[in-house]
Amino acid sequence: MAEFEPTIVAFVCNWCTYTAADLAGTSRLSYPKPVRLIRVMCTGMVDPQYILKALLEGADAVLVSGCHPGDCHYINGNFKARRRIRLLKEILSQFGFEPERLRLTWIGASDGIQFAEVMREMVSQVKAIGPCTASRLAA
Amino acid sequence: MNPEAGEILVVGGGVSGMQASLELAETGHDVMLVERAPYLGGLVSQLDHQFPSNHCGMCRMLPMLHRDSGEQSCLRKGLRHDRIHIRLSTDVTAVEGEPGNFRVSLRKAASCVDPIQCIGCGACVKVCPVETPDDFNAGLSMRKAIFQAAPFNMLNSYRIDPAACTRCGACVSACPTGAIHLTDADRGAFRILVVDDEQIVRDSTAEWLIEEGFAVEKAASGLQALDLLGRSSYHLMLLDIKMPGMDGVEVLKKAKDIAPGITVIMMTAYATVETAIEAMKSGAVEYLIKPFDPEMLLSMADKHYQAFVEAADEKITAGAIVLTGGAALYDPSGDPRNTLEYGVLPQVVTSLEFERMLSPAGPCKGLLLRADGKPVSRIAWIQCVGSRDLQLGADYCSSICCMISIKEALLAREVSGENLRADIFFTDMRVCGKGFHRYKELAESAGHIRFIRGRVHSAIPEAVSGDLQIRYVSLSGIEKEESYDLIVLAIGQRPHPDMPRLAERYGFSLNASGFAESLPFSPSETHRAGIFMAGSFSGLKDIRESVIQASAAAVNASRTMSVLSKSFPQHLDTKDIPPFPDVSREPSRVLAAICSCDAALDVCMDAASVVQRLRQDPAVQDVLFFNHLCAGQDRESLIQEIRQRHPNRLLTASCASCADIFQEVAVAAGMDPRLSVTADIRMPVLCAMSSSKALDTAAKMQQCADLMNSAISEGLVRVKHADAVKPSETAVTARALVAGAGIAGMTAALAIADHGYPVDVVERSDRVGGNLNWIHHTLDGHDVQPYLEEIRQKVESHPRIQVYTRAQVMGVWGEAGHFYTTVAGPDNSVMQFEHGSVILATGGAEASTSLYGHGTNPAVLTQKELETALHSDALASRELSSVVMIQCVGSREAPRNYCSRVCCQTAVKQALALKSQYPDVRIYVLYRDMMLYGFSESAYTRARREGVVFIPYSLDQKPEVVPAETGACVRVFDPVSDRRLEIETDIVVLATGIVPAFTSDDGDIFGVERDPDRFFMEADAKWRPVDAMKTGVFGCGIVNAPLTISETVASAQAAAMRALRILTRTTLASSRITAVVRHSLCSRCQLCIAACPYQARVLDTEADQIRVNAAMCQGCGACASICPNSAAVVEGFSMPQLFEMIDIAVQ
Amino acid sequence: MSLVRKLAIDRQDILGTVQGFLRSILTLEDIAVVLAPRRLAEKSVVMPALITQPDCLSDADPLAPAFFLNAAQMMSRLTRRPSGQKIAVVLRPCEIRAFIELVKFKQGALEDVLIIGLDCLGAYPNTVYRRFAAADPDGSTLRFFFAALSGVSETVEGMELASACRVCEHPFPEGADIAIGFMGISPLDYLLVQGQTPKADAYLAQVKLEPVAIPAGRGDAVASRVSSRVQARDAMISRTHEATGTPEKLAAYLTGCINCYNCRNACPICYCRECVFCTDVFDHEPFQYLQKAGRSGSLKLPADTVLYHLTRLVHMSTSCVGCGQCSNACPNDIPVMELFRATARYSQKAFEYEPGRSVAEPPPMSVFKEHEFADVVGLKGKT
Amino acid sequence: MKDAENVQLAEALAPIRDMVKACIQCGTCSASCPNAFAMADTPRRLWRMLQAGEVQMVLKSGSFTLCSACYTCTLRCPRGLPLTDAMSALKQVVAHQDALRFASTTLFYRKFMESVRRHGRVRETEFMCLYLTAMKNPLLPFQFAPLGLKLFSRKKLDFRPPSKGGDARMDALFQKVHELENAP
Repeated sequence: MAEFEPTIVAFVCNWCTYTAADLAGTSRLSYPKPVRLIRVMCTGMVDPQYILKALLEGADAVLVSGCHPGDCHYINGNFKARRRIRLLKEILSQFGFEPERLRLTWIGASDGIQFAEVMREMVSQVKAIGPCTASRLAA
Repeated sequence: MNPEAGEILVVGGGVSGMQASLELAETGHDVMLVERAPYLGGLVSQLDHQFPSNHCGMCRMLPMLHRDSGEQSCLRKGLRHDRIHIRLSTDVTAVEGEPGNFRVSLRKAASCVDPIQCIGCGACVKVCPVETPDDFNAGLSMRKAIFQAAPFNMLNSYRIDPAACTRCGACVSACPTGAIHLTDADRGAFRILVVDDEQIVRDSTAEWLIEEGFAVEKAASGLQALDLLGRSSYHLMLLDIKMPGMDGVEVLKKAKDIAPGITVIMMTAYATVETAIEAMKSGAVEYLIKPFDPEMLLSMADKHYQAFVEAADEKITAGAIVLTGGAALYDPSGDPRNTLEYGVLPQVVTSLEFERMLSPAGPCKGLLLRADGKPVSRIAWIQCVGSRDLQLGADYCSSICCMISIKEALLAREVSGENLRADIFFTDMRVCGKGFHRYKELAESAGHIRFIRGRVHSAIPEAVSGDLQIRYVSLSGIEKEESYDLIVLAIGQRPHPDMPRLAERYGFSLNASGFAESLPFSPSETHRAGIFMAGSFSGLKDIRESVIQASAAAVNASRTMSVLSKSFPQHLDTKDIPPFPDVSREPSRVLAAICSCDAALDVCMDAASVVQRLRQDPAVQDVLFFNHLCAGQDRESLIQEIRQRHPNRLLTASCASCADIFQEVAVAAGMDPRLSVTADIRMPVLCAMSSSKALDTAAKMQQCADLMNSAISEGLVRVKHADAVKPSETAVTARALVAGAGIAGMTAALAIADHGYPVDVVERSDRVGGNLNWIHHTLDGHDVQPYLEEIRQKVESHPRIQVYTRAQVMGVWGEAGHFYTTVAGPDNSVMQFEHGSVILATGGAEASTSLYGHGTNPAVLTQKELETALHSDALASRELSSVVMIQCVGSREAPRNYCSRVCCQTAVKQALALKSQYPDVRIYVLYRDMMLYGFSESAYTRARREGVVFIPYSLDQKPEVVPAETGACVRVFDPVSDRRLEIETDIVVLATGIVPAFTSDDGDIFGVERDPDRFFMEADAKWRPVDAMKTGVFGCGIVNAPLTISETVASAQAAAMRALRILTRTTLASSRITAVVRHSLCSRCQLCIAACPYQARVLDTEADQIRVNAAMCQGCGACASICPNSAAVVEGFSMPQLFEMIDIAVQ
Repeated sequence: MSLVRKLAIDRQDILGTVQGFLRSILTLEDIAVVLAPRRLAEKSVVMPALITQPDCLSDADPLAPAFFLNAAQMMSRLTRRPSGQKIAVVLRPCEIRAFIELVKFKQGALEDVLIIGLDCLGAYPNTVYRRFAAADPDGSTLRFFFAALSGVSETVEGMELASACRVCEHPFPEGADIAIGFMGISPLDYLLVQGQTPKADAYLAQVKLEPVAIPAGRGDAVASRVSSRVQARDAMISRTHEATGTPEKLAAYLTGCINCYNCRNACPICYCRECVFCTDVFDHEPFQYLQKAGRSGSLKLPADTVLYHLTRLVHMSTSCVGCGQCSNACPNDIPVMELFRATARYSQKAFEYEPGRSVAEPPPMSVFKEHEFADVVGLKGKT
Repeated sequence: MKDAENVQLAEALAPIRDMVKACIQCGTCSASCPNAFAMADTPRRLWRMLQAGEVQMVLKSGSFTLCSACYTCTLRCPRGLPLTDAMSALKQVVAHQDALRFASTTLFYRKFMESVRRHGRVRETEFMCLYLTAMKNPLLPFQFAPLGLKLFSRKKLDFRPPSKGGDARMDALFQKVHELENAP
């Protein structure tokens, strides 16, 4: 049987993390490519429904990543995102979703390395806990 | 406007250049932005983190109104704006003409790599044999001769460093797409044909030329030469006259028919000189008499090569020029003394190198390790390396190093942890900018960061531990030794080595230290009319100051154009957008056009699967493939296809940088450009190509195809849901309000009025001029009163400026572009106005004090009182034998915990004035840190030479002033002599600092918050220093922060520039990514109003609707995600769109 | 604490006494109307009614164990825009808390409202109540009252109270302007009337009532009822966790969901005019359904049921007051209340938020602090 | 101290004060000085005293006598001040002052030069005899005895009388210096 390749959906903010992802791409840092980037203007615009939908429809984990505190292009969108993630984590954990399945990180524009590292680490963490069964529930 | 000609030329693409360009572009000017490096951002692109957030925030420089005129992305990736033409790797080679009509030549350095062809696979880097220090990493790491210049650049294609490249050609053969052309570089691009029947002449001539780098081909006969000329092009032909068969003259004539532009030099023996001269009539330019020596030949070839290069230069005309070339940094290794052994000891680094070490994208990947691998746990920063050093001819302070060191210490703590010991060795901590003092206190309170007063001379490596040992004496004279893992040298500024040449080229003058000199009272103006400057060109500046000065330079450049042409900037939004058919009710019919970038992408594109994926969606009408969609035939045929097939939406898949072109294509084909989306399929290729080494080529190709497919599908989702809703608009009232008629208010008013817009200036007191009314001269010795008089007259006689004295702004309602303002005039009169933008310039005043007996002891004066006394002869009658000045009275400690920036300069100014009036007077200045930043340091040196005694005191041992029979007695502990001094003095002068004239009521009136020190709170300390959080309101002068006169002028001009960005538009319209409200769904819960960081949402109680000010909205989506039922929607990021994106992602 | 007053009970007729009190409120000069549960012509139904005629108050029955809808929704309709008139309203504690939440969401206003709350003995599920009241509608309320007041069990006459009421740890009207209490008063010959806000005091000053000390037994009665409820709640929560602790279990739990959205219609907190699930956002293209079915081999319809409930948990669990109307409304008897309360317990605790506690407390998602929840950020945290 | 004396001293020190007026008290000199450990007042403090016109304190301190004229401070001073020159100027002032406090220092110096003058180089034995005699302290020679013996054992001391002395070849030179020093 083929090795489990997790599907990771990453909502990345247009400013910092997206730049870091580009940087990771262009500076030849290898990171697992099954990671699917969805660019949003700000992590503060990530509706919890997006995360839920991703997890229910096939993502094995979701990453939300934006600018460091104080660095948000929109001043404080990242703080709002942090609260939302906090709530989602609370709710998801009630239903047995492992904490590894939802992550929030701050990755600055120059942090291509960190982006690649986060991706690698996330893939290995998710590999360890196995696929998310939620997507099969729709069947 | 001719797109080839920048209306205004900006030279230098650092922060200042970008800011100036953006300001000008946003007020309707076309800008040519020229940068010598292959990337924008200048020095700041090498620094990841800045005070005060210790992160970046550069993107906040981007326009917030009409955002679609530029690219909305991290500025480190690059800058794109409709009106900014960017020339990278380009130099200005010639400037002539006058304001309004400068003729400028631009020369682009060859990159040797075709950016379209390059897919970034990096095969070239692997084979390149040359290693050379990487400038971007301050030389801390090595790179190849073919390299990516900056890690962030948007396309980031490779380029060749001509200085390092050995022309071995390994990369050329390694490149899978044939993107590398080594011959492009320099002389290799100059093709010479040598025609001679004598082999020895032919060969040796060719050999000499080839050795010099020219591209040479040979022909043994006239016929062969003509054949070659018919097949390829040459720039120069060296043509022998006497040849068998066809002679040179005949060849010349025929050659001129085949290639009329070719330059021909005849080679002739002495006997046939006559013939050669004859040949000149047929179009030869010169002749060489054989035998000739190589020098002769080469100088002639070089002359024509230079002409060829110059002919290839881009020629533009510019009405005004803004110079933002920056400064160089001091290189300690270039100093023969180099006592700190920089460049010898690896543990000694410069502050710039340290920034690169901290950068995750830098050579150390953001980890701080010693050369021996041990973690760095002790770092010393040594200030003033190359600054304040008369032995190095540096009688100046570099202004920014103190803050950089504090920042670096804090960042190092983030990297190395709380236990890092960070020591900053300083002479004066010049934390005299806005918020600096608090930042320093933050660093102190964080613990482990020590500020040590002492200058460190040298470092001694310890053989065993590898530590660096330094020796210093404490202020009280105790000798101490400390060991460190790393020593960071806070290197100072140096003028760029090219400065003298630049000064000559542009006609500006240099100051004594070799930096560009500005006009008195106007830091952004050079001595040459029409040429302005910003940033570190006139001495190192931090980002805030650079941004302010760049805006000031921009307003002056723009004003030059307005005044010269008597016409004002074109309104940006007058350009007519033709009406497009309304397709909002039709189901989406998408035409997808996929470009292979000249076949560069063919290697990794799976066309069949692209078609299959797209066809799944019934919205896709057609899928077409092109080879070079962005230009020429393909571009035209796409237009034709659109016209024939009538799609209502266009999806193009290509390089992101072509997006603009396809918008134009859409318009040309009669489609609304808002219904055209470009999917970037270059980035996926870059990413896949660079993916893990474990993957084989086939797997990489597969990955590449997958990623491309995803990108195209995403693009499809975007375009399918794209909406051509007519943007909502606010009409702009083209009139400005300026509150305060001090120098800031008057300067701002003049800058706006000179652009043709009426300005109302409201002044509380009964006369204009503010603090300048009592200041007589500056530290530089410039007379203030004539200057004030000149400005006052200009303001009072300006037909577009109305000044209301004894008046006060009572209310400002409304929003950017349209404020309703109420002004209370004298005698209870009330005036109503409408304004497009509002500038707050209410200034500030010297703080009053009762400390040290001021108010009770007549011998105790404030600096302002001294200034008045000095000029009113009140002192003249007195004999002064001793004066004591006390700095920081009530300043830099709670509750006024900030530095007022100007007091130390004032003290030195007064001390020098007193010394010239009373040569024998003894003057003591009691200080905490002497804030003589920049070139004012030289005045400090002068004051010391004049014998003024400066005594440092600390907060826990403040001076005491005791009344005496005549004058007073000042007791102070002098740590240097380690004892208490008692100074009998005639007068005591207190520097009490500045308090802003800005009450909380004023804050409410203008909708502006106050900072912790009660000054105007700007939207962003660094990147938007004169903007209020509330769009359309600006603050300048000392209501914003304590400033000198010329700094005030710059900030006022900057505020005017910002205001003009609104006033120059007839309407403020929404951008593509803007939030809208679906009123039928909205429950008016108003969560979105609270969530909006830009106050762009209000509840319209009359209509019972949430209203979005589309111009103020930035599209961040905070509203959309807090709205439970997607009644708040961000265009381009609607929930159905995102859901489809997720579907694609999890497929 | 303001003055506590004594409302004497006339001949054991507690209901009549309450009606009398309401009448005295309605006759106050600036109270235009009283909104109170009223027994309707169909005697086994009790619904909120706007009463302007004092006479009509004789049908008011705030003590009936009937809870057909959460009247906070009605209060939202009555106060969303100013009417210019003052309304006195009798609400259950959970209705009060829901209304306070709605006020925070700008779906209502407290300014022109005088909230009267009573100690709450709970209510039957709708279908059960109709059976309970069928025989003797007029006497059923007091029958229930005395049985429930004395009984420790949550079962009266063999019929179980609504599950929400059995686990309700807030049976006292903390957020009311005027609180009417009866628990812990022995012998029960008067009711406690307590003004809990300055506004209430102003009105009560006009109603002639004797001051009284809070009887000694009340504190214990309150505490013991709360503690038994807390116990029941915690047991319910752990049962629910057991039943929903994995994605599979959750799906099984919700398997009967037909996307009728009754639960959200009945929910007093779900204030959206139109639920996002009813908008075009979920109006998928036919090919999308087919694509999805194609991908996984089978697609349960209606789709998005788990997403619906999880979304609703995100949207309102922090504000959930546990009134149980969702369960009441479910046609397929999904224990929705249990699911929501079990989740709400933790989502509310995460933000130290208690819905309905104070109108000054902003909903957790509408605010943030610069320094908080550092553990949520990064890949190390296990939360 | 009498005022007149103070004024005279201040005048004498004025040119030295000018040398160090531009000092910013950065402390580079003091951290660099190899003899700073032995000084009661570091060089930086001396400059500060000069700046503040505390002439008596400067003399009282006397730390400048410990300057070995290695020029390190001058080399390193970021203000480019002639610090070693200032030190030696201070020494000269006290030499002229003939102050009692500096008797031994100046005596040592004078006897040293006397020996040089006589022989064109210093003759240690003679020089020490001159110095010790002039110090008029009978116990002093004994303090130096151990050092003397050590030097003698290593043949560093020559007790023989100078073979030829007093040919006054150096006199003219010294005379000229004297004239220069006393020139107005």
